[in-house]
Amino acid sequence: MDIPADIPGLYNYWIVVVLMMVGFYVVISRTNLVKKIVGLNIFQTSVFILYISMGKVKGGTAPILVDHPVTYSNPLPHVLILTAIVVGVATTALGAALIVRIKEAYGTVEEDEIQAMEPDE
Amino acid sequence: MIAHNLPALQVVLPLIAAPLCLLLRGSNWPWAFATLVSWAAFAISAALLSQVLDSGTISYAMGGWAPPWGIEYRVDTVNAFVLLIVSAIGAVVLPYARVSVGHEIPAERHPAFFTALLLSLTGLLGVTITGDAFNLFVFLEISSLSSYVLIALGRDRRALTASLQYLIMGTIGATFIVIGIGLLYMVTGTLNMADLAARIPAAVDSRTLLAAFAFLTVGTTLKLALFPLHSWLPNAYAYAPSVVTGFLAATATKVSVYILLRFFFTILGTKYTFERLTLEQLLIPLATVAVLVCSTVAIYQNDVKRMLAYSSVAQIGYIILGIGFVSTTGLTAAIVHLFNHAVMKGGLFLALGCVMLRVGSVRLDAFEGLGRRMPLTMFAFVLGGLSLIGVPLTVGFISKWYLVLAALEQGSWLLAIVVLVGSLLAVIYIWRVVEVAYLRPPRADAPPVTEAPISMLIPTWILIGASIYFGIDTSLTVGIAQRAAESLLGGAS
Amino acid sequence: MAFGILHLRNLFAVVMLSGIYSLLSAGLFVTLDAVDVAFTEAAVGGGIATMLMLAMLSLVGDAERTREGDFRVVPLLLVLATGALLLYGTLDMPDYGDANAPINKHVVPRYLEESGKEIGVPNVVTSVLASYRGYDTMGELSVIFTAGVGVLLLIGRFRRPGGGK
Amino acid sequence: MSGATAILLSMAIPLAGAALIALCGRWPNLREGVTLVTAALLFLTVLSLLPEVAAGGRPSAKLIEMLPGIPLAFEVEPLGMLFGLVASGLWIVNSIYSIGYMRGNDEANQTRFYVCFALALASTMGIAFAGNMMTLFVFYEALTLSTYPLVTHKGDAEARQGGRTYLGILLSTSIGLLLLAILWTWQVAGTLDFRPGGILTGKVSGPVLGVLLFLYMYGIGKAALMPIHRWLPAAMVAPTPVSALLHAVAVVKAGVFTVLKVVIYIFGIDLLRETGQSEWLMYVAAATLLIASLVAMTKDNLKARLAYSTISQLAYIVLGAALADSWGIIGGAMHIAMHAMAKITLFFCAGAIYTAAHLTEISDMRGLGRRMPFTFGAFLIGALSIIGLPPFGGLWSKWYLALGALEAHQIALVAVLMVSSLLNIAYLLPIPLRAFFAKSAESVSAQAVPQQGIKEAPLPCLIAIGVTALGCLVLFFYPTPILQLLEPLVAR
Amino acid sequence: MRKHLVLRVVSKLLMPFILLFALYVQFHGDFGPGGGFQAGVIFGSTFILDALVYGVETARRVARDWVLRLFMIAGVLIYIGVGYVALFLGGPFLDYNTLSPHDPVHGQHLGILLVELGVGITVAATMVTIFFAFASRGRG
Repeated sequence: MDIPADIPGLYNYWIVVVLMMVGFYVVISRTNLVKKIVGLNIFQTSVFILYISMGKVKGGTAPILVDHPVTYSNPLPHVLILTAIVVGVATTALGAALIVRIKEAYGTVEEDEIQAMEPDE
Repeated sequence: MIAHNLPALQVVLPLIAAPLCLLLRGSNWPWAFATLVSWAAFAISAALLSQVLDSGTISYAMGGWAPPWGIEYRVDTVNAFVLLIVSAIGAVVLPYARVSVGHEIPAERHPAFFTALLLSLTGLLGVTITGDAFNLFVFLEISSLSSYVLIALGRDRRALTASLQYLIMGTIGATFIVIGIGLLYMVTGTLNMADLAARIPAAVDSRTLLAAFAFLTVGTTLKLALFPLHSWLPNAYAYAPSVVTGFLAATATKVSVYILLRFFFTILGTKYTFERLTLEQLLIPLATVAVLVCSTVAIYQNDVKRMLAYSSVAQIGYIILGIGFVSTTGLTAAIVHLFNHAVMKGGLFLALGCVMLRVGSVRLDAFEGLGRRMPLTMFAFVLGGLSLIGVPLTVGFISKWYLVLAALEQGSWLLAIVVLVGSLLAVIYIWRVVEVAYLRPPRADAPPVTEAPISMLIPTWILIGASIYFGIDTSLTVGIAQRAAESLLGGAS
Repeated sequence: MAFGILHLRNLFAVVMLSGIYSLLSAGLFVTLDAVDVAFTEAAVGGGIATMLMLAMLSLVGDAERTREGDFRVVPLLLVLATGALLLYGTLDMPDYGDANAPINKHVVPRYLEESGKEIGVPNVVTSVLASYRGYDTMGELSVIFTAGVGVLLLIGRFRRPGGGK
Repeated sequence: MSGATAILLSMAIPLAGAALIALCGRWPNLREGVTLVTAALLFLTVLSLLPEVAAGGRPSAKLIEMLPGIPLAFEVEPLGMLFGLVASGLWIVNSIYSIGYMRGNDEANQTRFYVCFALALASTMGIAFAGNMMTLFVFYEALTLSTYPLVTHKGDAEARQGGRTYLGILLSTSIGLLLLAILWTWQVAGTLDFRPGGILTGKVSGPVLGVLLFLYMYGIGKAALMPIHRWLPAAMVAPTPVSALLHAVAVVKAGVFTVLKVVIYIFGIDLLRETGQSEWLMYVAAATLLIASLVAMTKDNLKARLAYSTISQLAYIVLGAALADSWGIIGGAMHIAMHAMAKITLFFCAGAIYTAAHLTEISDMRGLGRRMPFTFGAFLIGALSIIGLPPFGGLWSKWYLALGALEAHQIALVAVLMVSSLLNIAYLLPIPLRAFFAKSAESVSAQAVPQQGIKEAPLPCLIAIGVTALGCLVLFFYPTPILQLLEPLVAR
Repeated sequence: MRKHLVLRVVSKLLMPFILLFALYVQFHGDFGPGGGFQAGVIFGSTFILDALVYGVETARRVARDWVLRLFMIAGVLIYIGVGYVALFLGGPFLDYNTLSPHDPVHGQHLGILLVELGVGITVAATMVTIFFAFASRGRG
């Protein structure tokens, strides 16, 4: 497979990928529920960055119309991400609430300890 | 005015109902309100379906902005049918909810509970009807978030962990879907499904598209709990309140399957998905394993709800199998099984809800002697079980018939046998329950148990009755499913 | 810094880090001309989310128990696979900031050129958000609402006698 | 009454009966009255079809399209006519008998018993009159499920176990093999209708045909071909009337009936004979026939012995089908009636003995004949008819089967028939003979059950026994109607 | 919290400005960055700040549960309501042009203003509600 000549053109995406991997790893590897949620945050945020970077236009400015014509960055990803951010925080809030309940019910937020408490699963 | 705004109303009616529902006091008003709304939604979806069958695909531009700039609602045979399934289940489950919820949820939370239920109905409908990829994600989140909450409301504390597990898995899935959508957008510069479908062939060689495809597939299969990504489902279903289990089991996974169909056939296209990537080579083995393994696991469950949950995973295997055949018969089988499974599983879970209400447990030993003490409930359960097994004159049989037929068409004997073996395994786990219920005398110390209230029996029997009726007169379901299947295969670029 | 989150044991610090992290990404967004997003990320991600986390921590305690064998292989492989896939995907992506990428050519121009006439709101983001894709925003609002209802249901207080916890 | 209505009634009547019985559960007399009336009505309805069918008519009825191209449809042809007559006719007798039996042993859940019985009969009629394979399959499964509660009637551990075996074998064979075979047939032939001469001619050939036949023969578990016969002895835990009507007549005959239907109307005898693909079936059937008889000799439990004898007798019919020539078919079809009449007599007697003396083991029955001469007399008649001695009906069917074997130049099979008849003598005759002439059990062994005060079984039982025993005799003198009825089956 | 005099004074001083800023963001969203979400969040944060400084119960007396819930609902209703109005004025759902038939642009302005308002209200109310839910959870 042919690697495009100008790798630098992509570095931004690659940062995203790395961040994403870290977040994802935190989510699926950590047994501490709080950390899982934080991991989810990172995971999602990195996706936001992915979107935003794809919307960037070289030499563009924020998409707020001004009289003298300039090039604007792509506003659509921004919109999508505004939505996504909110969805993200909503999820976080719910997750947090659940964790609180779990803490009350089990007295711990460590996944394996909880499983240890439930024999028949 | 109403007539041509139906697509919007289908979703925004329950949507606006949700906050209103929260305003109501007491527990009967919210319930009554939600029930009425669900019936309205059902009526709308029925009207939509007939419109589509008469006059083809309906397109509705939100905010009057023509697609692809605005968000489009696009109703064709496929999602009209799914809409009908979802709203029908909703309309049946809500009347049932009053007693069951009253029994399982603290009274002061009822308004909020029904709000959440309406929201998740809204979300599912929105996902199904929308013609815009990102809008799909938004509504997916509405339905997911509300269902996390609903599941967490189960009385067992394990409901909480189950719900969180679902939340994490679901969010990962959703995020994957977002990534996929983003990549698609990156390749094509549009979010409108039809537009995507039109512009993707230009980019079939792009690796980005491949990545997008992979993310979408993984994300969706997570949502629909295809083996081996099903780990969240059994607990979630087992510990959720009965009503929720009945509702979600019958609808949520179906909608996810629909998303899969959309992405595979409409957006990416049969050519790309199956001829270029030959995805069926991945799907069919997974589906086979799902059917065999999960049916076997189901046999060893002592909590009947979990048992049925596992069987759900197996049933999803059947559906995916049907999709994997990539033939009209196969797709027909898959789509008709969407409906059939929704009906029978819904009925079964509702029956379990009755048991839960009266006996307070759905563990196997709690069923001793129920055949005599709750005859109507248990008979409903038996019929549903027979349908699950695939005995003739039940919907289960119809699905099996088309699945095996599709398998034979492809000359794949093995798969045909797998399907049949699957139903034999179903015989075992269903009969475990039946034997206990009918051939074991109730314990001496067992508390007296009476038949479930009529308000719960009627919905249960509506679903069970449907699962018999549509097993005898299949012209409607199979007819629609066939049209849907053809449109999917034909519509594929 | 994300790695820090991975390794820190003190959840308080973890949360703080994640807060700072999202503030940083907000900064990044500004450089990417996404002022609105930056604004929101700062307020929501950096502010609210962090605050929620702290509130939660005050309830669940903030020490993650140290354990051996913290390093998991299977997840790592999974993650690497995902990352590799994504990297592979990026290879064919249009260059960063390329004005001729399809996304900048197909749908968007209409927004940039017409929205002034059609909507008359200078901030294109706003007009797209609230009008062209207003329906998405409505859905998003519903998501918030759902979350609100959900949290109420889970840990909210209800004034009815015997209500709440 | 037109043919169509009669057909539909023949299923509606038992169903309605079931509903009524369920309603009348509280008043036993009324309930059993309903049962009898239902049975009588059913028989008359079926009988009303006879003239038309005998005249070569094929009354048919059609319910809705179940699947595109596969309706739930019914058509009465001679075989079904015969089967229907036998089943519905014997139901009357059996109902009379079960009244005596169930009360004599005051069994529990009698209402459920009668309801399921009616349901089972409805399914049997459906099988008898089915117009295509799908319809037959539907009612085949319905019969399995409706008899399950009867098998597990007692509800104790043994009954549960028996029920498992019963359901396990019957369902797994029918879903696993039969359904597959049906689907395959549908796929290659594009139809499932029963057509004279078969629907597979020219569609499939060679070994494939053999495989398909295999799927069918072992899919039809009710025919109890070895090695899938285990369910029949297992089903003997049921109350005797069930064993008598269902597991000597309705269910097992439904099995062999299906076999005949498949051979005649799906494959077509000509096709089978020409391709010779049914040869293996002859040997399997012959083997079953002999082995089952041998096993029967080892059984001391009366019902078990009868069960195995049933298995071997069913093999006769399958054999007739496998011969795939006119005499074979005729003999097989005829054997349905003959064996039904004889075997039900035997089971009735077994039940009567159990009711009167609570004896199940043959060794305990020595000398019992002097206490219950009537019962054992009837038993003797039944036994002779099974063996195939004049002046009893069994002779004819065996005679035609032998003819069939000769026509097919299968001398070996003729020998098998002879041998098995000898075996029949060996395991059936001693029972009544010992009962009459041997010294009574307790005079031989002290711990045996005392036979003092044992009287004949309740009157209803005796009536039933008398009727069927007489039937065996009648069938000997008037076999011709059956012959005429069956002629068209093999008309070229 | 009783002791930190500085904190209390400062926050007291800050709060009005924060609120003002929130309103600015809310209504200036058309021209500069900002809009309902950001405004809502900021608006909500003032209450959260208040709660942090003076304790949740005090804050709760300022913003009662039922008031919050009412606002939460109201915001959503406003947004969807606009959609319905458009529907009843004969346009498709959420078509702001119908809000003032003669001058679509004005209609758009109106629509956006309203929905942003709805967003702002709901977001603020929800944020505060969620925070209170957490904060008062510990105190049972």
